[in-house]
Amino acid sequence: MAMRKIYLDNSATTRVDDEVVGEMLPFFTEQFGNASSTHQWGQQAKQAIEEARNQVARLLNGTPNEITFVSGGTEADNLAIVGIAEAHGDKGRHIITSRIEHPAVLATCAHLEKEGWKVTYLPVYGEGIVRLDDLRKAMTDETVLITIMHSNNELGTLQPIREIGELVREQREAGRRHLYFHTDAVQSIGKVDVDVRELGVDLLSLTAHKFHGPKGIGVLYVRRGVRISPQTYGGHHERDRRAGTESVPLIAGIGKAAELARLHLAERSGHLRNLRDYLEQELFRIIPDITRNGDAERRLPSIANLNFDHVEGEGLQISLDLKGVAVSTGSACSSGSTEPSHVLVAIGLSQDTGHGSLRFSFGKDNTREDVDYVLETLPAIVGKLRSLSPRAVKKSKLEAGA
Amino acid sequence: MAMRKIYLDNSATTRVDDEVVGEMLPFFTEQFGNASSTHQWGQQAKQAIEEARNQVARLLNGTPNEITFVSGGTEADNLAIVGIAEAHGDKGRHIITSRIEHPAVLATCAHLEKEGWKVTYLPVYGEGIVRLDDLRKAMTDETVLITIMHSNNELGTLQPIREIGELVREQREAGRRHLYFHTDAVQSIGKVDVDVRELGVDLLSLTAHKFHGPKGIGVLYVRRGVRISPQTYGGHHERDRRAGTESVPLIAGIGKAAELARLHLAERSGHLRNLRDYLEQELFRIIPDITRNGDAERRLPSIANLNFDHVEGEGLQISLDLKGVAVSTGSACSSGSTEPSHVLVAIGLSQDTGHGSLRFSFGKDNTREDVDYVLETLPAIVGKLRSLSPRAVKKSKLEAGA
Amino acid sequence: MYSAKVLEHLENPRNVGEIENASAIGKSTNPVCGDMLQLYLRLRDGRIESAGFLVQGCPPSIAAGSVLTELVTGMSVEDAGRMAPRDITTALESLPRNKEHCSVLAIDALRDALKLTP
Amino acid sequence: MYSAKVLEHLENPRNVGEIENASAIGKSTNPVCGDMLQLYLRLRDGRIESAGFLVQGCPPSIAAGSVLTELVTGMSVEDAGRMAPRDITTALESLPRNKEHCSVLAIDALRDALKLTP
Ligand SMILES: Cc1ncc(COP(=O)(O)O)c(C=O)c1O
Ligand SMILES: Cc1ncc(COP(=O)(O)O)c(C=O)c1O
Ligand code: FES
Ligand code: FES
Repeated sequence: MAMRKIYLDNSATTRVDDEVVGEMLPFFTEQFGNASSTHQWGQQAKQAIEEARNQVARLLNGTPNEITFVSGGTEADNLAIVGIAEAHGDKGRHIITSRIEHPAVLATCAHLEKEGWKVTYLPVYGEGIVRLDDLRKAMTDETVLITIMHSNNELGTLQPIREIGELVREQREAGRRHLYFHTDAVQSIGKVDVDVRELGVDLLSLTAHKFHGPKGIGVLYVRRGVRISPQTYGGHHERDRRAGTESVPLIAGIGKAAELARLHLAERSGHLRNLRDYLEQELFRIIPDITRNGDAERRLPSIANLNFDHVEGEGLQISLDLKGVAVSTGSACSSGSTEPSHVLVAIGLSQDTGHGSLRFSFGKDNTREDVDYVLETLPAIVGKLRSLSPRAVKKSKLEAGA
Repeated sequence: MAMRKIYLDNSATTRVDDEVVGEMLPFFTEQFGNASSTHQWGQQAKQAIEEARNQVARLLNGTPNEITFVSGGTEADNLAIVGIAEAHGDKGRHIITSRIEHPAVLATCAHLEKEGWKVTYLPVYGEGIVRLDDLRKAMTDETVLITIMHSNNELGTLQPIREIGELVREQREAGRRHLYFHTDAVQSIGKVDVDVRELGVDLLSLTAHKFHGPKGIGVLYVRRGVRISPQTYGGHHERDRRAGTESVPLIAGIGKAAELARLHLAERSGHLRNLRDYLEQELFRIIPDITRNGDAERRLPSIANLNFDHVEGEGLQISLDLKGVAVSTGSACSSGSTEPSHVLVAIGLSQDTGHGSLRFSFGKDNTREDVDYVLETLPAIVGKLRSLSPRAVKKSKLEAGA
Repeated sequence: MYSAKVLEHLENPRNVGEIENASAIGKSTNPVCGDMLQLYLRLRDGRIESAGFLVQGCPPSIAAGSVLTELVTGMSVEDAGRMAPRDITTALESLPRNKEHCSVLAIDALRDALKLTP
Repeated sequence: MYSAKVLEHLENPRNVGEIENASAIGKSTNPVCGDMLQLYLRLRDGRIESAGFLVQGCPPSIAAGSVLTELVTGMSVEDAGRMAPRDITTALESLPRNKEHCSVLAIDALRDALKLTP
């Protein structure tokens, strides 16, 4: 069998769509103006940016002036959290988040803790989902910001954002005027519907490279009327929210990617679910001692996070890589570390079992043949690594003896 | 005469080199991995980043681990200034800069002033250049950072960076250990030699889009051993100096642009100077009442900033735009404002004369024919606007009477 | 950024210059931007027979002066006295928000010429 | 990231499993990452006649165990007692900086088997 190349790590990043590349290209060499310039080159650039802003607004069901372009999901999360903290810290200094947020949120919260903020990290239990009751109990008159991700990047678990949005609305009506709600929707875009009005969020982060757009461009949605403190100082770009010459090609790219994500949502979502469910079903059938991490229902259609008893995830991942298959253990950000992922620890996996987890994440370009190849390849790999494992060997001896 | 399109606003931004585009393209659709991933897609991405880091290090005569990729010149300036301020503010809270810095520096300093820092803004006199004596006098035991641009974006004037570097070295040896020196070299790259060792700087900013690379990517050079506080929180990218998934295509692009800038420096620099000098010489010959803004010698080869008495720069600029020629009044960042540029005010132009200035900025793709077209077009435009101008009319009447 | 009309007046300003034997002269200056406009009118039988202008200012102020001279030519002094910045903006199709004050510059000169309080 | 040698041992680990009639058994665990390695040796006339290993750990720890069994087979017990983590790293060409401790895991098991203080 010839060596294939199969990319099943679409939660880490995705291939840029050819249509998106086509949209970007003219802005490198033809319409290369600076959007702040008043001549024709500048005006072309500006127009491209405003068109992209419209496309993103439509994807989210927001309005164009609620869209701020930034350099990616990390900057969007930072700007949302520190931007609210600085603008409204006089009303209280408490933030509520969860234990399974992305490092872009957790490290920002940790930074604010050093500056005297109090941060509550909500538990997520075995299912990997925060509970409204916990959130309700955590809220105080000091709470200025709730930041809970729309879906988790390792497990794919969907958080109850709409319900939290309602709770926030109630609290505001009950007098807690200075309560803001941010969600990191980086993983959800293009996989499930994300509608800022329906969710009732004040701020929302996304990044193009997770939905077939380019790396280096993201968006912070800020609901009309919500004030944040800018975190970069310079020219008057992005209505004074984010200084720096706009990357016109990348912005044109995220605009196009947003349009495609909106137009093809149902179809892509169904395709991802089919592939993911097929993989899980067959793996459960042919490899013993596998468990699923996180809730089986309330999750993205694109992610399967599975635990293989008695083996180490990295050995599986590298062995698959040698067969041409890209998957990940934990998130890309924490790779190279020897600690199990904070997300797997949060759902109660021990250091030992947490190390045996793999994340398969599907993208629109994957096929059923890709899954078939994994199904042919993976059992032998698991078998080999288990034959090395003291615990697995002991277990199989016991079973043979029984 | 057919309408031509002539771009003479290369200090605002430049056309991306075709070779640079070629270098970026594979990273959108083929080698599209996340550099943090441990599989082959990730390793390819990582390798591309390290190669680009080498290319930039070579351009600056630094080492690769002194290079941090950021989203542009504005972020580089912000990170340098706030990064030093936060890391070393316990040693003193005084910054020295100049009156003609880019808004990315000035607005950041203004932000720190609000947080209790003292900032000295050095004057630049008619020549548009800071004086060492003023700097020497401004330094105190409280001074933690000197940030002076390498060349000014409106006038092109070169600041005495090497001399300041020496002064800083002397001061350090004399006991002022916590004095750091940053320069914004955004405008200089590709036009004059920029060598961090020779200049004696601790930090240096640059951005790709000013030297035929893409918008949205820049570099902060940080000398080995200099500690700065990161300004974004998240994953462990860029040796913990700048969190966020790296934009591999843009980084490959800035690497290539840096290599080309290094290889073609002498040739491009000579070409720019020829065109610029030809334009100035001829304009001075054929249009009366023009003056040059800033020093005639100590400046970039690429910029001509000229003042046309009794007319308004915007009228000139828009009229040229209607003839297909892109130039600017002031910097792109401040366009649309009715105030004369802070740089022209700093060199002593009155509000009135300051409004009559145009910046022509050349790039490697400009030709002698471009200049000829301007020489054919501009006199009639100036003549028409002067025929409208009360002061110019009065003056010519007086002259006719004399 | 600017309307086609503004650009057209910038390229071909009408009625440029002082008028010989002007019956009324008006001046205005905007202290913020420093732009200034001078308007010359020749009046006969309560009508504006001809108009001329000079300006040192931004493109909208040039277009405003130019279009003003067109508008007022042939107009009764009384009607001219009722003109407002809006009329200039409309005649120019539109002005960017931060350039609306340029139409005021032209109207101020007109009112000054007609000795009306601005 | 990993050397070709590490990857090769990961794909084809040598001497996998317990050894029948092992004369010495060594175990080691790294408390930080939780990885553990077991080494089985059959000794005869002061030499290591054969070796086997089991491991639950990262790729370098698998490669380290595998290459260790190769290296020590045929070696005198005395020479084996002098082996150090460096020998493993060298035999594997190289290890990433943050994975150098995985070679220690293998040597610790060897020293445990030979009853040397680690
Ligand atoms: C949930 C989540 N938030 C934020 C980010 C950070 O976005 P970016 O990679 O654009 O910095 C990521 C991915 O890296 C993510 O998965
Ligand atoms: C001198 C100078 N510094 C900083 C910048 C900002 O760089 P960027 O446009 O990449 O944000 C510019 C140009 O815009 C500049 O000319
Ligand atoms: S900018 Fe002042 S009149 Fe136009
Ligand atoms: S990571 Fe612990 S032994 Fe390799």
